[in-house]
Amino acid sequence: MSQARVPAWVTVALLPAINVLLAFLVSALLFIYIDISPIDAAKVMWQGAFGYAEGIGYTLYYTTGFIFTGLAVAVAFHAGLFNIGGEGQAYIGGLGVGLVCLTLGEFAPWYIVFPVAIVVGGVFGAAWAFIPAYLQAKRGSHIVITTIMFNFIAASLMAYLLVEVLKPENTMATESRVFAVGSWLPKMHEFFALFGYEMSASPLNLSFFFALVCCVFVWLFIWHTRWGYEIRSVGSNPSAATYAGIKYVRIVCLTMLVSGMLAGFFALNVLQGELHQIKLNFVEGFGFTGIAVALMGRNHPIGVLLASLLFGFLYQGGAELSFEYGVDRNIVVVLQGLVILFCGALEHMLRPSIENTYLKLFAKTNEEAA
Amino acid sequence: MFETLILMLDATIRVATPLIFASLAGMFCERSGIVNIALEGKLLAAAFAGAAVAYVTGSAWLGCIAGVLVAVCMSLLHGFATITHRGDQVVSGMAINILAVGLTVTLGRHWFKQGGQTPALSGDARFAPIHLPGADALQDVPVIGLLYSELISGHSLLEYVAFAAVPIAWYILFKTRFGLRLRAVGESPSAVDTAGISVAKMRYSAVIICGILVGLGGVYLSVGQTAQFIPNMSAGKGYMALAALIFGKWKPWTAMGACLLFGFLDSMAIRLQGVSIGEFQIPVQAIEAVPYVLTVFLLAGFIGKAVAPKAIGVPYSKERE
Amino acid sequence: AAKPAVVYDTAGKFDKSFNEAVFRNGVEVFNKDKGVQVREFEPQNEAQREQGLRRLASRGFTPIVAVGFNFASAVEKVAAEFPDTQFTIIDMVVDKPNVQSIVFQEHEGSFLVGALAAKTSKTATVGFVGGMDIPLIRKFACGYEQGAKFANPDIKYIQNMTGSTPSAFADPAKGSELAKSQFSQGADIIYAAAGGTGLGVYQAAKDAGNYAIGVDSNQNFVQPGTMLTSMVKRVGVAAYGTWEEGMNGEWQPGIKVLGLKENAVDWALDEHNASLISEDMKAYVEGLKADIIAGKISVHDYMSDNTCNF
Amino acid sequence: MSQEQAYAIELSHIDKKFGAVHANRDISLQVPKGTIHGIIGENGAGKSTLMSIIYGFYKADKGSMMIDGKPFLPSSSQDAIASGVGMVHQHFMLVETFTVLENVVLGAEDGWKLNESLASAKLKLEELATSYGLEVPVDAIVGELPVGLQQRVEILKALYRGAKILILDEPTGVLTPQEADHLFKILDKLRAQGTTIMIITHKLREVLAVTDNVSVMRQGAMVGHVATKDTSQEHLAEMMVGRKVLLKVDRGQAAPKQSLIEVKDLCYVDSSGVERVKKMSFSVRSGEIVGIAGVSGNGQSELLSLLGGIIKPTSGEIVLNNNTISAANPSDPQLVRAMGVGHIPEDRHKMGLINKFEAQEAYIMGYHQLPMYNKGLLQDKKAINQSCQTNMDKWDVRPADPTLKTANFSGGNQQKLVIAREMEQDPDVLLVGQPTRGVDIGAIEYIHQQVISSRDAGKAVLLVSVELDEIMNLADRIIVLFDGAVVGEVNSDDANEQILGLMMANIMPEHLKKGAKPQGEQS
Ligand SMILES: Nc1ncnc2c1ncn2[C@@H]1O[C@H](COP(=O)(O)OP(=O)(O)OP(=O)(O)O)[C@@H](O)[C@H]1O
Ligand SMILES: Nc1ncnc2c1ncn2[C@@H]1O[C@H](COP(=O)(O)OP(=O)(O)OP(=O)(O)O)[C@@H](O)[C@H]1O
Ligand SMILES: [Mg+2]
Ligand SMILES: [Mg+2]
Repeated sequence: MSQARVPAWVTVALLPAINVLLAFLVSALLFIYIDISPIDAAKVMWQGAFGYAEGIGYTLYYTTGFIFTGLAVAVAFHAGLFNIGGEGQAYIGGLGVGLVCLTLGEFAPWYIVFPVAIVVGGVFGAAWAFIPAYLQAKRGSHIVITTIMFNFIAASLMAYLLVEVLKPENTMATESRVFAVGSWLPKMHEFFALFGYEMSASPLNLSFFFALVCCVFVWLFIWHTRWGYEIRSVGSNPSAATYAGIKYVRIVCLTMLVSGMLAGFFALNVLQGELHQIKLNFVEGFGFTGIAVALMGRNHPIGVLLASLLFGFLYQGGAELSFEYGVDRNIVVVLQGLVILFCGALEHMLRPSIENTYLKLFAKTNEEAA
Repeated sequence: MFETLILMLDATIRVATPLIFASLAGMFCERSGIVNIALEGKLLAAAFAGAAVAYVTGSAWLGCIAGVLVAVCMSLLHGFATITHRGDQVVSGMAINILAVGLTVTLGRHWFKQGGQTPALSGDARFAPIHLPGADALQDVPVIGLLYSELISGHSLLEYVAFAAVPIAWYILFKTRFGLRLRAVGESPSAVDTAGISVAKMRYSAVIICGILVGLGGVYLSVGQTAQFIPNMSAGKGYMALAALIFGKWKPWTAMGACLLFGFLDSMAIRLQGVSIGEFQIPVQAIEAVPYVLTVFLLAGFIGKAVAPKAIGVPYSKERE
Repeated sequence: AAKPAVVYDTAGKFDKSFNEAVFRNGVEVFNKDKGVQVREFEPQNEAQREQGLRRLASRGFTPIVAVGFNFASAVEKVAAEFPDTQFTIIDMVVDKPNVQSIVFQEHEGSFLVGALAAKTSKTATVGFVGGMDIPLIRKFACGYEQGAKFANPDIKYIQNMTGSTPSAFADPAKGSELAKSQFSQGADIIYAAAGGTGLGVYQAAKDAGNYAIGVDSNQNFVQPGTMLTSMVKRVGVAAYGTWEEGMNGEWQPGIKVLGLKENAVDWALDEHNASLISEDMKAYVEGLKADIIAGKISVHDYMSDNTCNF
Repeated sequence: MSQEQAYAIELSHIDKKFGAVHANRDISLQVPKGTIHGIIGENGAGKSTLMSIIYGFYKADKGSMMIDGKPFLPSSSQDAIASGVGMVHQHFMLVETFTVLENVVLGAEDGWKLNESLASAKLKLEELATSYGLEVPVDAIVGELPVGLQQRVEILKALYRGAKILILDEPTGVLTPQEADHLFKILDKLRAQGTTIMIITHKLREVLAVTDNVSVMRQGAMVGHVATKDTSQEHLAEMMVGRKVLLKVDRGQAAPKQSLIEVKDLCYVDSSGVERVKKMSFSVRSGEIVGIAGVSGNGQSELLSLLGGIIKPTSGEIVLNNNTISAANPSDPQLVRAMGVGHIPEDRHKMGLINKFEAQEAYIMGYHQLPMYNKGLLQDKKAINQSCQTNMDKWDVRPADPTLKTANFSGGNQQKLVIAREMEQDPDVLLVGQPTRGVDIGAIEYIHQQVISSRDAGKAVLLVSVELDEIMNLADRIIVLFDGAVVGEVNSDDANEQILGLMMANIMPEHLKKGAKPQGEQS
């Protein structure tokens, strides 16, 4: 073991950063092809996402959503489960949150509604994840397929409920009625205004703090409790876990319950925080993007947080881009796909060369020092 | 009643065709050990390329070639990530799906200025139905006539190709040297490697075949079944094909059976709309969800465990990590 | 200078439906006629509806047209924040001093094409293919059914919705299957109020030698010869009107209900379908139109009570 | 040997690294034609790597090779096969879902039509089978065959491809002594026909019995070559380890007391309906070591899993430390541990450890629920670290760093970590599976001593091992399994390789039958 080792930050931070850059470079070609200067585009995106307070608010609002779905996927990954169903779980979680706001919210203030919505939204999301988990653990049904199917089923179920049950008689959009104003989660600018800080209005709301709490929770849960220990055991070596007396069925179900719960929390931000009514398709692909977030974040809460920020930036910056240039919003989707491609699928492509380069430089400085 | 049944079966064939192409494509890929959730994106990309080129050149054939080429390119990208660079197969699949959604619309808008759609195809830019000889003559013969003229005759070329592809795929997979090696590489790549066969070469051939088949499926969507490309027109068919593949336990005939079942459910759903049981009207959403529910149901119990190729999802490398 | 703007619905401005009508018959025409660029924005998710409106307003754009009923709550909120900006919402009513609400009497136009279909049908069976199953589409369906039954009380009416998600507006394959299914049940004319899905219906009608009826904009050209007519809903013209009013300082808040009378919904007769419509037929439909305008025939609005009891 | 054509294989200055692991260092070697050449060395010495380089599976970083005097530069196994090299890998390279025939044909097909290849292969296989005594059921699914037969398939694969140089990587690990003898006869026959054979083994006796020359490897380097006739077991062992080693531990007399493991009519049928354990009965008393011998795959793994609570008995019962486990009253690994049972699993990679975990995390596996490792809802990381540190020091696990990833320990040290974990809880009953598999001689000594001292501390020890030497060295009584049933029992003083070998093939020697019919005799 004479060879020098590459320090962790190279693989954990430098490599992803270079991969993201590469994704940006490739998309720059596309920008040039459709006659937009990539430099201007980058400026607009950066300005739009971080250049002014409202933009930052939007960026963090999207970040909040990605944290929930990203954590959901990450937790499942630790048990070796690939939860593609975040989309459906978030959707059904939204039903829970929405029902609480529609009923309890009528007469209770937000600070009472919020904890109840957390519980009910979490339970709804968890319940939707539980069925595929149970089938996987007990009957060996492939969880990737069952969760995909459950996304479709959730979409049908919610469409039915919204069209036939929740929609008020006199409106025509497929959405529930608006929650009572008192049950709305305070926006961050409203919240800080209480303490005398002025911020410009944006959808960023208190659930952002809850998302941060969830990051800490996941960190503690996975790495500092015996249940997290059991989850990681099952994920890394199922037969060793069995030997250790860890019950596979129980752990798979537990993991997916937690995962579904986190996905269910997604609705707190979007429904109770911003839309204030249950809308058709309010998840809008955030569940799927959560997979990318988890992967880029290496399934660690801090990584998920950073990756969420990146995707928040892409979403908000992309909106600005289409606002300024009228370019198609799908160009951001391309960017997103490239980020996943380079950071996730091709993560090993540059690794050896970067590590070697680092070692060469590192060795040189050593020699000079000697 | 009989006529309705024939018409339902007729619709079944149309709905099942892209599913059959895609699930056969997935079969080759997964049999070689590569999980393929990218079928969705490949279908979409091929549909777009097919319709775009068919429109520009006015030839369905050129469109078909372009669609297949694009799907093969996407497959090669998938292979490049998963075989050459041992990237995660599901993640690269997701990346391809997302890229396909974004690129088709962005390029489509830039080229055709119709919001990502391609202009409608007509004439030679489409695959017209093929009327088998004697279909008209036989039309009035009871039972057989309808069966022949409606169900067997009158489909577009690609539909016949899809059904012909099933026995061919079966033959290749189980009766040829290539098939033996392909199945082996999905079960035990190291055994294949030590037998002096290149694992990478086998897997690349598998992804290329996958590209060709799924490309045909995509082209069928836009050039055969419909006469233009519409953003997101794959609408989950790639996932359904994957479900059919698993349902069919990674075998061509059974996978086709599953595709036909899904197709039949779909055509039944269309006809069951507005049907009520007693007082209770069955919501359309419930009927729509039937194939999905059924898939879960069947996966959970009736068909027992679906045993995937053993090495699936694991990038092959001689060196241990 | 005039600074007109528009925010499309999340379906995008090329949805083959009303967003596209705003773009083609409103924005493009306005740009050409007035030499003034209309600022456009396409939100990609729910949160950006508000964001788009707010940014446009803060940059001094006015009037800002919000396309579609989905904008109700966003317009309500942002209109309160920018009392000096003029907002116009289409297909929905928002009660604010600086909001103009434009709604259409789609059921009236649908009634006309329904009657025309019933009179033309040889099998006494007419079909309807809707996009996503939402009240707005049922409004189309209900008017159509009423019109058909008005013209021929014994008519058989078949109705299908394509689905329950927005993708139901973009699934021509399913549209074509639904059309084939309805043809097999005897229908020989189908009215499609289904956005892009309708294209599959029109194609199927052409393949089967039956008729189809277009929607929103004049779609007679799509399959000339087998498009019986189109139910035109002049969203673009309405948007155009509101910008023009803004330019001329004539813009007024309040509700604008646009129907046959205002020539905002209509049936389309042009060179593509002229050969299909006999003089008698034309006179009959025009007669019905006059009766509706005159109030002699009352067409039931599904959304008035969420039922289709006429 | 001075003729230029005399060497079948010549290696010069072969060097190979796997990342940071230097698996082969500057290795040179010459193997005369038509000889059997033994390669020995501790685990991880780089033997398999070297052979795989000859087979073209790995590419050497440096160095060159010659076959029959001609330069040989394989870019894949295909080239090696074409040059007449065949290899039977340590871990079989078989497609388990394929038939024997398909496995043999794979990569050596006659043409693109499969049926034709299979038909001609069948004929050729029959020929090979009769000429070498290598009969196999050609249409059986390989995964369903016992390991001994699977190995035959591997040998047939090589011969089918016309191997002139045959490499066997630890071929006898899965064979009974008699089967191994049979294999050696085949090797003799092949040698007589001019085939050159290289055989890796760590059974020194076998080396002395079959080879012409021996090369010894240590830590990736070649430390010596000797002609077999000039050497001895002790000498070879010393070369391997680099110092003198004790090949036999001293074991005092056992003083058994009350019975702590009682197995009565135990049966187990697995999920595919195969009866894996058939009416087993035996007991183990406090203060004795009972060895379970048998060719691997004859029910030992299932027996350990049943005793460890991992799988549930189909019928019969187990009494562990006065707790009864049966089909009606099943147990689980947690409960079994609570009964005072320690379980050192057979395969530390598959069961004993989790490679991704830090040593301290692996150290609490199975005991992670204990109050001593938890503080309320959270784990007590400090207590875990301290406990692990203390015991790494005590059990000489090197490096004694609780935060090092398990994968980064050598095999022997991983095993010590597992043993430390299981013994530190001071169990009354100790289940020990293959304690020294993949562990070098130095660590073997240490582990054997620990097993014996725990016996002397009054524990009941059940030892499962496929190494007859180990069983004979450690056990006080030996039970032999065949096909899931007990063939018979011998006192270790009465046991020798011959007797045990016969019993492992389900033949009970007359003089040991003790009147009563042995349990579980089938045919
Ligand atoms: N494919 C590989 N990737 C990375 N490291 C490897 C690989 N194969 C072997 N090694 C490492 O190389 C060294 C030599 O291993 P090798 O398998 O050649 O040893 P061996 O002498 O055959 O041991 P054993 O007796 O256990 O079979 C070990 O440290 C091992 O961990
Ligand atoms: N997967 C791996 N990752 C990193 N390092 C490894 C890996 N496998 C082995 N090593 C390193 O290679 C060295 C040799 O490992 P191996 O298990 O082959 O040792 P060994 O010689 O068999 O040791 P022992 O004598 O204790 O059995 C170890 O010291 C270990 O640090
Ligand atoms: Mg080895
Ligand atoms: Mg070792």
